[in-house]
Order: sequence, then structure tokens, then C-alpha cells
Amino acid sequence: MIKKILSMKGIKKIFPGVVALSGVNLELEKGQVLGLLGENGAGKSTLMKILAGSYKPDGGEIYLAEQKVEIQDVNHAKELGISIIYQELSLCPNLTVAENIYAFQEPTRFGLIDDQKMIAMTQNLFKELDIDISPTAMVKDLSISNQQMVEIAKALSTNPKIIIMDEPTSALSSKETEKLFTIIQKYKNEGASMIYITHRMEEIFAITDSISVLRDGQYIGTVATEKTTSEELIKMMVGREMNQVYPNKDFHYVKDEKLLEIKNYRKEKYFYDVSFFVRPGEIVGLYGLMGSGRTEIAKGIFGIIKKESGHMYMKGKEIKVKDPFQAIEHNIAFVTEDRKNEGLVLSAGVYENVTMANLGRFLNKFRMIDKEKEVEVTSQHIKDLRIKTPTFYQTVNKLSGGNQQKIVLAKWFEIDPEVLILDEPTRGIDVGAKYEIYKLMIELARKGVGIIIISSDLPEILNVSDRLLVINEKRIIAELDPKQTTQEEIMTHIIGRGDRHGQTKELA
Amino acid sequence: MDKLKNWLSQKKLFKSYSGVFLALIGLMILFSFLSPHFLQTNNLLTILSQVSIIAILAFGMTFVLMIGEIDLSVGSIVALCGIVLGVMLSSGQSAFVSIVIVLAVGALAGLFNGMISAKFRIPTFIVTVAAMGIFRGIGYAITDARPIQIENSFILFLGNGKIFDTIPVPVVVVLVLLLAAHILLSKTKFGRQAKIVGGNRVAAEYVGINIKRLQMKIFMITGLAAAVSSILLSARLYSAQPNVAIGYELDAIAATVLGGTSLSGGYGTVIGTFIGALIMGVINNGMNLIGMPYFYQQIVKGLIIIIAVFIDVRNKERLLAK
Amino acid sequence: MDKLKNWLSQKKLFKSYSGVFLALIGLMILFSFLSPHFLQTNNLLTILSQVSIIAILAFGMTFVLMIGEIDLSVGSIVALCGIVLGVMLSSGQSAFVSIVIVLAVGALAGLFNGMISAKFRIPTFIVTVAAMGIFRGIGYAITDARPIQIENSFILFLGNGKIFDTIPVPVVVVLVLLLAAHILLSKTKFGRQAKIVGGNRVAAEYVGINIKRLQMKIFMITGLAAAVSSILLSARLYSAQPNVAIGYELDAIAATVLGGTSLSGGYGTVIGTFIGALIMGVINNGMNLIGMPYFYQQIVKGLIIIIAVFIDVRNKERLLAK
Amino acid sequence: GCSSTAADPEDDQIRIGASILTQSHPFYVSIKTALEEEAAKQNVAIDVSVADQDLNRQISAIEDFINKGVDAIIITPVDSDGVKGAILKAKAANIPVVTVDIKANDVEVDSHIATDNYSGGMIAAEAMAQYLNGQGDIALITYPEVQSVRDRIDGFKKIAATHPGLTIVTELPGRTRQEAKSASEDMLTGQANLKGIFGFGDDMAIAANAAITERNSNAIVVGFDGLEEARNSVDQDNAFKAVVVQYPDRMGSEGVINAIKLAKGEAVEKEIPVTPGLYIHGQGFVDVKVEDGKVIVNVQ
Ligand SMILES: Nc1ncnc2c1ncn2[C@@H]1O[C@H](COP(=O)(O)OP(=O)(O)OP(=O)(O)O)[C@@H](O)[C@H]1O
Ligand SMILES: Nc1ncnc2c1ncn2[C@@H]1O[C@H](COP(=O)(O)OP(=O)(O)OP(=O)(O)O)[C@@H](O)[C@H]1O
Ligand SMILES: [Mg+2]
Ligand SMILES: [Mg+2]
Repeated sequence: MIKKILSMKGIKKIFPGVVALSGVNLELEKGQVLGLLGENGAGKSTLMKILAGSYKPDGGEIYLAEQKVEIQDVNHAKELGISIIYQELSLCPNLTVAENIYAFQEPTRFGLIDDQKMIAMTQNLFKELDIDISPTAMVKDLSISNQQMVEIAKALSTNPKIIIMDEPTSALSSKETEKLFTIIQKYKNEGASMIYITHRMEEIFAITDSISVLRDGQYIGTVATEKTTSEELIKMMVGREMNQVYPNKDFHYVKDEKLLEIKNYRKEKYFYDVSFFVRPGEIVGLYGLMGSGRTEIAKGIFGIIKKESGHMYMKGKEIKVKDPFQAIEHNIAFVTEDRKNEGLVLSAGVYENVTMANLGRFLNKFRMIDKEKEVEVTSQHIKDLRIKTPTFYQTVNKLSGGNQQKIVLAKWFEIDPEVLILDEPTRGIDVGAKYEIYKLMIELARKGVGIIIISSDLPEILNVSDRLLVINEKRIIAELDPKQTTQEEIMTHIIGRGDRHGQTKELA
Repeated sequence: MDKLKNWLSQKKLFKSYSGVFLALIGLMILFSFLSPHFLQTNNLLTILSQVSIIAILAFGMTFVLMIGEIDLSVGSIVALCGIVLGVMLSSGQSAFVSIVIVLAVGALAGLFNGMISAKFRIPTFIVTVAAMGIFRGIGYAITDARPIQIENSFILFLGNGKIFDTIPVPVVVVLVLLLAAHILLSKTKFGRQAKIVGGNRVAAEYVGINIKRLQMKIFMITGLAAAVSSILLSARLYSAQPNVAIGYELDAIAATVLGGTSLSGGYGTVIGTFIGALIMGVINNGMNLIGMPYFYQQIVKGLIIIIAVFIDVRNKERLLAK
Repeated sequence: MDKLKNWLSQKKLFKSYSGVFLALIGLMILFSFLSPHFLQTNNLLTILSQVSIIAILAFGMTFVLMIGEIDLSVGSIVALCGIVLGVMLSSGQSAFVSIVIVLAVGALAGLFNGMISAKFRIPTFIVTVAAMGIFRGIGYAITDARPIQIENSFILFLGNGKIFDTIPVPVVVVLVLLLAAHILLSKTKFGRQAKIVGGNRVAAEYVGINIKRLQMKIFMITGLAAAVSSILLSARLYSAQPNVAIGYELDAIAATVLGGTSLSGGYGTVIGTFIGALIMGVINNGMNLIGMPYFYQQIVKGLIIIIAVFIDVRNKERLLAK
Repeated sequence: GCSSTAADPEDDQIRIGASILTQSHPFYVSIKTALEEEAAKQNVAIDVSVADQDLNRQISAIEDFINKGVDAIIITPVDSDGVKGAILKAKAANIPVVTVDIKANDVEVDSHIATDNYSGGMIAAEAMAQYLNGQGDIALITYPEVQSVRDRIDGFKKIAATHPGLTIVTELPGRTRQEAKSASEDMLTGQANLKGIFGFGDDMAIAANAAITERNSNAIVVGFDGLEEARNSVDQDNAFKAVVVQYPDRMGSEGVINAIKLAKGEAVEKEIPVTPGLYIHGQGFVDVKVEDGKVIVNVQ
């Protein structure tokens, strides 16, 4: 019986201007879940893409079940029993759920695709994984979290021996995360091995058996999960001590007045009766399950989803926000949750992405863009947020996921907002950088900025926000003090509300 | 008939082109009021055989647009294949051998486009705009720009003959190819791969699709479609000429886009394309029948195309809103 | 150190069109060996004034492609604007008034394209392919297809005059427009917004860019470019005709893509476009000088275009690999 | 039953369908105008369809005429060979066909009215030779895709070959005035001793004339078609010395007259050749004859 199902030795990978991996080792035992940790840009995804056959390594060796292999391409990797959930969503929006899951491995009959069988296979798979999504729904109509569940199902559909999960939970809420953990446990019991990448410490301890850490493309070490602490792991990752994950915010707000107030916002199917306010310097958290409507509310405030009725007030004066342009005019900033589709221009450089929401500020007296200034400002953000990029000209599609997310943040910090809406702002961001971002948020708050934060990361939202609004069924159902409340209390609110679901739905 | 309708309306797919279909029906009603000749069986069959050449090109184009690429050389491939047909026939080859060789030439021309663009990573727009000159130039060079008469009776039958003395052969050909292309695009793994590539290239790579190979195959399909078109066209013209089918690439693309295929890839149906081609054919025929002056034909045709797409866009939005 | 890095990466930007530039130089060396007349100052200036018309269209096209759209109607706008120029001049208007009106007509034609496509969400391919027929049809209808002679000496000077008895006026015009378009695209907020829209429409919308308005403005720019082209062209031909500039849209797009602009938007430079246009001009002129037979001209031109883009693609990859 | 092919019941007026090669050229605009004017004069209805130089479209238009049940069809073929199918279809429907300007090969039409392009080309060459005293390098602007142009060029070359001092040094494509102007400029750059340019159409001759004027070259130009703009240019003192003149208006009206006769079942002449004329600087129209492969003309 072979225990060591995979070992990677001295893996190297060089991109133009970047050494992504310089001799990394990795070992995986059968039936084990290996956590892979490292800061943004450490090389985790690159290493996994090499294993999955979508990159060719520039050096090093790979052994599967102690047999040396040269992984030719993704098909070869699949044949070898390696399956991967990529960090970035990689589904076809123009196909249905079932068509995506069985893409390139469709069942056929008489040479033609057997749709009925494919749908049945999807249904079986979903039943096994306890996923509730219609196999015939178009992927473009699904929420991100559902798309992520489809990705997970797709990776499992081939009955792989090694499953790689690159930040699978960054788009999931706690409920789906639990579901995923059940799935992982099940496959593990059936003898599959897994490599699990995340930036959430509590997940590492909940699910892994041992942990390997990368830093700056180098292999730092491997530890058994039972024998380590999050302090030790953080130290391995960032190379220094970090005694705090959440910085301390020593004030609730800077002024007891309503900076931004929403009254009775309503849009059929998207949100109902939304009324709340944020004070200068206050951080208001919105929490809810997947599909509860948090993102829609934020989009409604920002004028992306056009409200049918309701009012908005800024410092007591009514304002009209019909589109993002007007929102920005009123100094409202909105960090969207889907960085690739809604946030970044992947084909443009770092500096162009950072300055795009506030170009007016970068014009010289001839109304020309002042590139020096762009570069200067971008450099500052690169330093503040510790963005890892070879130059500020680098096109952002070449950056690691976490660093891309930081650029979206930089873009909105750049407009000097009075109200900052953050939808899953720390998705895919490493512990160290998260800390920096929380600190920046507190600094902004201290200057009087009102912050609304949406997060599916419960510990995060409980620690960061001053006031917590619970969202369910497109409505605000409760307001809680995050310092006093517990996860159980929040769930009671949501589930208590859940009893009346039937009625709400009939009304709608 | 009713059963067919029932079955059709159940199909979600059908709804995706019900907008263009509406536009087509609207146009037909309009022209049937404007000209008493329009709705005659004979005229309807004439329209079908008139559009057959563009429609077949557009079937091929649907595959190319599906993967987000473009082929501007199809008109020139038609010309080149026609010349080859003429040369083969006049050098005494049989119709069968000539057809096989013409199809091979079309596929090779397509392969040229597909290979150069895929292997050397050159945008297909550039490759096919260049190939446009190359293929037509070869056609001219072969015959010194002179037409070659086509006298082979089987070939002439393909372009001008009638089955049961009523149904023009090109109509049969176009319907058979419609079915084949529809199945290929929407029911086979090959068609699905095209859709995946057009929808998300990265995802396609990740699931292991060999995009380059697929691209080559797809350009071979447009080449083959052009070869078939060239046979029908040469027969229709009783001659092979290097200066035919100029600008047909734009007509074929317009028919395809009119039929709902997205220029940026991922969406499209062959049936929609056929309806798109029919709309163009009905406009041309209808305006000829009512004797509209030439200058106005161009203007009116442009406006009708815009309106047809507008109806389609609106219809799709209405369906989505439901 | 940081400064050096900064400077280097700026150079990298320059290098982004060094590949096409290389191809251009290669071609020029080739033709200077093949024809003793090629490198004469006079001939080089002739090439510049021959390409001026396509180059100006291609400048406008660069903006359209930048936002991921396409304009197939520019050739027809050139024809229509020329006719308007001819009609104005022969009805006794001054050159100044005529030019202003021609520019306005060009901008309006562009606005038509931009507005229809943006407001009704119709693909620009369809709108401009339709507009192609509409604008040219109007041109024909105005003059009944007859040419109008241009006799106004100022207008003729614009197309055929020389400054200091050596530099053709069109060359000056094209260089001034090159500078203006380059600044507009790469140095202004407007140009940057175009790049953002081309790169990611949703992200652009979310940072408050009014995409529809931008699209309308950009189509007005292509319309204006076409109007300027039409003035030079009419002067060059000493007449306004509705059948000029057929197919120029493809030449303009080819020059633009040859110059490195991406057809799917988000990337492109005006200088690259100019180099692309020059390559096409040098090919045409060089082959004429050596008297290459007509049929082979088309073939050779196609092959050269492919090779030029190939050099460019390879060069970019080589640079990246460093 | 909607498959009847009967003509419109409401009128017994004669209805003619005409398919014209193109409308983007003044020559064919003249033919079209002549067709329409003659039809109005004779009180018959006429539908003119434009093929835009697309043979397939021409055939479609003729099919549409047949479906509509016209009494006669006039065609200026896009291509001599390619129009055969359409003519056969018309014949099968018992509709008489008249061709104008360009012949149909390998199929019999009821009447054909045309300029003799080959002879026209010969006349142009002879005029060029006489202007140059039989000596010098000359260049041709061509459009080899079009049959009538090929005929002109062939005729030109035939006579040019009879003058040993004349050398055709280059042939470049110039399908539009713009292309012709670039081609002329490049001819003048590439051929230092160029003495003459033959343009196959008015547009080409006018473009060549402009290029020569701008370059102060002493080359001369001979053109073909001879519509008003070109004749005006020949009248002026410049390089454009002579133009072979066709008579599109005459061809148009003869076409309609024959079509009406055929529709009524009357007999017509099978061929009406229209010999082109020659219009030269300082003299206007001059006498010209083509006999035994020789051109008899005097331009001095
Ligand atoms: N295609 C590419 N071209 C150039 N550089 C790249 C490319 N892909 C990744 N890189 C660089 O390689 C380094 C490692 O990236 P990788 O995506 O592996 O990081 P990661 O550990 O997954 O980070 P994250 O936690 O942010 O996802 C980064 O510096 C990144 O900028
Ligand atoms: N593009 C879309 N088209 C149609 N429906 C959508 C689209 N995006 C989201 N929805 C629907 O809107 C609802 C809410 O979406 P979403 O899941 O983004 O809300 P959320 O509360 O922000 O949750 P999360 O942040 O966990 O994604 C879901 O029912 C989803 O199906
Ligand atoms: Mg990663
Ligand atoms: Mg959300």
C-alpha cells in the first residue's frame, strides 16, 4: 500500500519579470487533506496549475504514487486522476449547469450528446453532494456562490484521486462552506487525497491534516495540523510575528449623525423595505446567507440596480443616485464582489486600474492625463496594500488573485470616498494584508468615512463591524450589536424568519 | 402541423430566435400586400434557391463566429473553388471527381486560414482578409481572369434542376445542409466544444479542449461550405469565374448576426442563421418585385435590417423580463 | 533604480509596436533593392499622400476597435461626404462653408451609427453594415450616380498642393491628425475611458463612465475622420463620386489591426495604426513600381500582411520572454 | 391555389424588365436613363434592376422578372458566359431577351445591341500611336475582371503590336478613379520614359491626366467611354488628348424599341453593332473606320 500518493520536488516556474516558484517541494499522502498556505503571490496557484497540467514547470520533478510523471496537459492530468477547482471561476456563462459540469466529457448516444442522460447524471451528482441547483439553469443566471458550487461539483464529477481546491470558499457563505466540508470528509473517507488552499485560518484547522507553507515562491516547511497554532503558521507565511488578526477600533463613530441614510428602498424581486443609515466613522456590517440580497442592496444604493421607490439622504439632504456616475459624484465608493467581471480591466495595467474611477484628478493644466502623478499615486497604493507586482505597467491578468483584489480596493480608496461600500472586500486576501486593509478601514473611519461592509466570513464581520444588520429574503430582518451577539443568535434570526418563507414567497 | 407547433413552442431554443422569425413573417406579410406575385409558390421557391448560396456560407460562418473568430475569405474561396471546378470539368474529369476535388480545395483553403491563425497566433481577421486577396488572386492567375463555361449536365442540374419538376435542387441541398449543420452545432461534442471555446476560452483550455485543433477544423468547415456554395453558384452561372461572390462574406456574416449569433462568440444557432439569410433574401426579392429604384433599395434594405434586429433584441428582452 | 525600472517599462510600451515597425523597415529595404525609384524622396512622399486617405480612416477606426466595436460604413461616409462637398461647392458655397458642412455631415452619419447601436442595443456590425448601404444609397440618389467636378482651388490645394514645393498637403494633414489622434487616445481622459470600456464594459459602467455617450462620441470621431478623408479624396480625384472608397472599411480595419489594435477592444495605438497603413501603402506602391502583374499583386499583398503580423506577434512574445 | 403565374389582370400595358450591370458608373446611368426615357415615350412600363456587378444578383433579378411575368427582358450582362442560365430561364418562360452593351456567349438572344469594344480598343491604340509618331513607352490601366475591358485591352494590344516603336512597359490595375490615380503616379515614378497612358474608362483617363499634370510629365492620355466629363477634359489643353466614344443613350433606346417589337411578336434585327467614335483635342469628333483589322483615322 503506497502512502505517498504525490510528491513534487524542486518545482521552478519563471514568468517574465517574476520568479513565481524557485524550487518548491510538496508531499501528499493518500486519504489526507493537505493545507497550502502562503501570502498573496506566494505561488500557490501557480504550483497547483503545474500539477493540473495547465502550466509547464521550468524545473523539478513530479511523482505520482512514487512513479515519476511528466504532466503533458490538462487532459493528461485528468487521466492521472488529478482534478482542480481553479481560484478564478472558469465556467461558460452561455451553457447550462449540466452542460458545464460535463463539458468535454458529455455522454453520447449514436454519436450525439445525450441531454437526458447528462441531466440525470447531474441530478445524481447533486443529490450525492446535497446541492440544490437546477441542472438546466443557465450559468450566467446563477449567483456567484451557486456558480462556485457548480465548479465544485464539476471537479468531483470525474471521481478523481487527487482533488485540488484553490480557495473554494472565498465565494461561499458559512452554510455552503459547511456543506463543502461534509463533501470533503466524504471523499476523504473514500480514499481521495486533497490539497486545500485558503486564507481563512479557521478552515485550515477544521479540515486539514497537515499544512505546507510557501513564501515568495519558496518552500518554507510542512507541519502537522494538530501540532501547530495559527500564530506559528502566520509566522511561517509572513516571516514575522503577528499577534493580532483584527486591529482594534477604539471608537464606534466619530459623530452621532446620519451620514448616509436609505429609506424604504424597494425593487421588486431584488430588495424590499430597505431602511438603514451609517454614521461618520461607523462600520455597518451586512450579513446574510447566499442569495439573501446583500449584493442587490449594495447595487441598489450605488444606482446599478434601479430602485422603484425609496429615498436617499446624505448628511440630511435628499440626494438622487440613479447610476454609478451620480453615486461617485456624491463620494460613494463600491468595491464589488466579482473582481474579474465587475472590477478590473484585465487587459490594462496596474496604474490604469487604480486611477480609473477618479481620472479627473489626474489631469494636468492642459487637461492631459498626468502619468507621473498616476505612477506616483499607484506606487503609494502598492506600498500601502503591499501589492505584489513587478511594475505598475504589468497588466493585471498576470497578478495573483489576492493582488488583483487589492487593486480593486486601491481603485476605490483612490476616490477619497465619504461612504465606502465593501462587498466581500477580503475575498482571497492573505492574513497579513487583511490586517492592513482593516487598519486602512479604521483610518478612513477615523477621518469620518461611513463604511458598509458585506462579508460571508462570519468572524470577520463580527470583529470588524460596529453594528450588524441581518439580511434575509431581500429584507433587513434584524439589527444586532456584533460585540454582544453570537453565530447562534444570528442563525436563529435567519431561521426564525425562515419559518415564514412560504408566506413571503406567496406575497412576492 | 399543430403538433409541430406545439413541439416547437415548448423548445426554449425556438424562443431564442422567435424575434427574427417574427421579423421574417412581418416582412413576408408586408411584401404580400405590396406585390401579388410575392406569395406564389414559385416565387417562394425562387427565394429559397436565391438565398441558398449565402445561406450555406452563413452556416459555415455560424461555426466561426461561435468560437469568436471571423472569416472574411469565404467569398474568395467560392471564387477559387469555382475555378477549380471549371478547370477539372473542362479537362475532362467526371462530375464526381471534380466535386471531390473542389471540396478538398475548399477544405484546404479553410485549413490554411485555420492553421496560420492558430499556429502563429495571428488574428483571424488579418489572416482571412489577407487570404481574401490570396485565394482570389490564385483564381485569377489560373484562368487569366477569363470565365470557364460549365457544361457538365449533372453539375448544371445541381444548380438549376428541379425535383418532381417543382422543387429546385439548391433548395434541397440547403435544407439538407441546414439539418446537418444544426445537428453538428447543437447535438454533437464538436459543436459543444465550439460553444465552450466561444463562451470562455480559459475554461475551454482548463477542461482540456485543444483550441487550435478545433479552430482548424472549424475553418475547414467554412471552407467546405464555401466549396459547396461554389458548386451551386457555378452551375447557376453556367460558368466559373474568378470575380464572383465579391462581398459575400459580409452578407454571410450579416445573415448570421441577424439570426442571433453573437460576434463575440458563444451564442448562435444554425436555424437562426437560416432565418437571417431568408430575411435578406425576402428583402431583395420583394424590392425587385415591386420594382423599387436601385438607390432606394440600398437605403430600404439597410433600414429593414436595423428594424429586424431591433425587433429581435426587444423580443429577447421581453422574454427575459417574463 | 525605481526610475530606471520606470523608464524601461515605458520603453516597453514603445516596443509594443516595434514589431510592425520592423516589418515596415524590412519591406522598405526589400523594395529599395527591387526598384531604384523606391527610395527617392519624391516617391516616399507619394506613398505618404497615397496612404493618407486610408490612414485617416484608420485613425478613426482605432477608436472604434478600442471599445470593441466596428464601423463598416466609413467607406460609404467618405462617398456621401464627397458628394455633399461637390454639391455645396457647385452651388457656389465657399470652401470654408463647404468644409464645415461636410464635417457636420460626417459627424452626423457617425452619430447615426453610434446612436442607433447604443440606444437600441443593436450590434454595431449590423448597424454599420446597414448604414453602408444607406449612406451610399443617399449618395447615389443625390447625384444620380454622376460625378461632380471639383474646381475650387483651395480644396484642390488640400488634396494636391505642396508646401515649400515639396511636401504634399495631404501628408501634412495626415501627420497633424496623427498627432491629434495619438494625444486624444493616449493622453486624455476620453481616450483612457475608451480603453477601459474596451477592456471591461461592466467595470467601466461601475466607475461611472457613460458608455452610450462615449460610444456615440467615438462613432462621431470615425464619421469626422471619414469626412476629412472625403475632402482629400475628392480633391485628389478632382471630382466627387458616389462610387468611391468601396471596401475602404476593410483596408482601414486591416491597417488598424496590422498596427496592433485588438479587434476585441481594450488595446491599441494610433501610431501603430499609422505604421500599419504605411505597410499597406508601401506594398501597393512597391509592387506597382516593379510592375508586378495584377493577379500576383493580390497574392503577394496577402502573404506580406500575414508575414508582417507574424513578425509583430513573435516580437511581442520575445519581448515578454525577456 | 396561389401558384398561378398569370400577369397582372388590371393592365394590358407592355411591361419590360431590365437588369443593368451597375449604377455606380455614369455610362450605365446613361443607358438606364435612355431606357426609361424611351419607355416613357413608347408608353410601356419598365422596371430597372441593378446588379451591382454581381452576376448572381443579376440572375436573381431576372428570376424575379420571370416570376412577375414581364413581356420582355433587357440585360446588360455582368458577364457574357455567366448570364446564360438566366437567359435560358427566360426562354423557358417564353419571354424575349435583348442584350445591350455586352454579349451573351453560347446562348441565342433575340437581339443584341452593343459597342464593339475590341474595335474601340484598336481605335484607341491607333490614336495613341499617331500622337506619339509610333514611338515610345506606354502603360495601360486595366480591370481584367471585366469582359468588356478585356476586349478593349486586347484590341489595343493588337494595334499596338503593329507599331514596332511602341512598347507596353507596364499594365497596372486601376478599377476606380482613386486606384487609377495611385497607379498612374507609380507608373510615372517607375517608368522614366513614359510617353502615353491608355485608361480603359473615363475615370482612369481623368485620373492619369491629373497625375501627369501634377508631375509635369509630357506623357499623353487616351481614354475610353467619352462621356461629357471626359470630352470636356479633352477639349482643354492638357495631357488627355483623345477618347473613344460610346453611345449609351442610343443603345438604351434601341434596346427598348426592340424589346417592344419582340413583345408584340414582331421581327427585329439580331445584331445592331454600334461602332464607337473618336473625340480628339481641338477637333471634337473625327471620322474613324475599322476595316480588315486596321484602323483608318487621322488625328493630326
Ligand atoms: N501568467 C502570469 N504571467 C506573469 N506572472 C504571473 C502569471 N501568473 C502568476 N504570476 C505571478 O506569479 C506569482 C505567483 O502567483 P500565484 O497566482 O501563484 O500566487 P498565489 O499564491 O496563488 O496568490 P493568491 O493568494 O493571491 O492567489 C505572482 O507574483 C504573480 O504575479
Ligand atoms: N445575473 C443574475 N441574473 C439573475 N439573477 C441573479 C443574478 N445574479 C444574482 N441573481 C439572483 O439574485 C439573488 C441574490 O444573489 P446573490 O447570491 O449575489 O446575493 P447575496 O446576498 O449577495 O449573496 P452572496 O453575497 O452570498 O452572493 C439570487 O437568488 C440569485 O439567483
Ligand atoms: Mg492564487
Ligand atoms: Mg453577494
